Amino acid sequence: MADADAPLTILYFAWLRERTGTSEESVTLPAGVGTVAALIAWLADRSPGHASAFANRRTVRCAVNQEFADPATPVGPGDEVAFFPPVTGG
Amino acid sequence: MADADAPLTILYFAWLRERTGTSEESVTLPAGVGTVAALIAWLADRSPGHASAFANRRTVRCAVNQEFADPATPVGPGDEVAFFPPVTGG
Amino acid sequence: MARIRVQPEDFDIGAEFAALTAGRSDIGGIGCFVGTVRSNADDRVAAMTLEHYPAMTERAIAGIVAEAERRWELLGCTVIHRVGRLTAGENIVLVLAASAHRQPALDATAFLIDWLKTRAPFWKKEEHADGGATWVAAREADDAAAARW
Amino acid sequence: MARIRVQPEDFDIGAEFAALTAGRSDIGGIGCFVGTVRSNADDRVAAMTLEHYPAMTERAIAGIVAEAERRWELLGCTVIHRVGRLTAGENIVLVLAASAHRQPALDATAFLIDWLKTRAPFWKKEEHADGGATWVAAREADDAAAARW
Repeated sequence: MADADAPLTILYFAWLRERTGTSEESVTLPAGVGTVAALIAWLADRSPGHASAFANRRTVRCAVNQEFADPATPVGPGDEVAFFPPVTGG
Repeated sequence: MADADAPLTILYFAWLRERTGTSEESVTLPAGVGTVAALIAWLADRSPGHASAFANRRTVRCAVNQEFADPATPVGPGDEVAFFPPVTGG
Repeated sequence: MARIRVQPEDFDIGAEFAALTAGRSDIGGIGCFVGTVRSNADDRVAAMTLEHYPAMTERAIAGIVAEAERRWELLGCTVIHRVGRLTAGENIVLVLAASAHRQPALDATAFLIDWLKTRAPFWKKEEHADGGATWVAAREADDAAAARW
Repeated sequence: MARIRVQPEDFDIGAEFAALTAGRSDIGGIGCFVGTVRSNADDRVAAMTLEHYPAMTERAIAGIVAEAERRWELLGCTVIHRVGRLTAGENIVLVLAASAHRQPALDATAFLIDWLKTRAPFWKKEEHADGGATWVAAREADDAAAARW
């Protein structure tokens, strides 16, 4: 178990990477941010690029610790949280 | 158009070949034999092997001039008529 | 433009894919099926002999391929069926269907093998480990699969 | 026992079939799908770049393969997905599924590619002949295809 002050690793892929201008960042969560939905709302305020990346949340998908997640999925210290558009492989 | 006395070529495959003891024979049709069904009835009398080959007609399939045929398909002089079991390729 | 072959020799799967797609960039997906001689545990099949009706076989396969081309927008199609004696584990049949998109490629592949099994003049005689040999009976499941289309 | 690879290099289709079937005689059919970079006429795609989420990709594919193995009796399975920049006509993805019979092999192949398209973390950015580049949008048809299963 990561300790309560451990940062989260945030990863961005595809156009979320391009809009935020970063592929990876480390953040320490403020109190009260405990779900994917709350994390998105908090991240969107970090920069205009972040705001643009998260502007249309219906087109944003998420994985927590390499498993697909949804807005209600809990997030906490030490987690790896990735944001990306709907996948288009194959 | 083949002339009226031209023989038919009869081909046998798989266990019809084994039971009739031949892979190919040439026959001249008697008057009144003008369909696959009539041809089968007539061929079945040629030998005990033929009788055995055509004993269960539900398991016999036919092609006339290399196209799948049914009991009502016309046959006539010069045709190539093949008898075989249901196909099992692929 | 379909490639159709009936032959005793084995086929080279990689070479057939390459021949189908060489120099093209309009293809988005290729579906493929390879059938092989299976030796199952309870009724060991050591080998089988595939008999066919040479004057009719390629024509029948061409008719099946034409039907697939009528139903789906295909950009190429290959059917190779072996004949003669084949031992357990050997390849029997290769089907390839190329299209701009995956769904027609996959559907046409399934259609081609279903119809080959029920509408092309091939017959299998299996040799068993005990020395016996039996003609394979047509399966109702194959007729049902072919009738879906 | 499934083979799963994510790699920039091309794959050798014939070699992958051979690796899947080597020394076996319990396989009766192998289904296969190969996806390629398509450059269609109206919107010419010169190349595309495939981005993925390295820490998650192989795990996600393994989960999809495990689901296929739960649904069908498979005797082997191969999924190879390329990443990086690929030009028109190049291979993107290979799926192979082997079974005792053709139907599970074909169904598992279709399932695997449908789910790979909608549940594995890959993203395509297309480069157009006019110099522009756009992220490919997910297709509702793909979601519908994946939801069939």
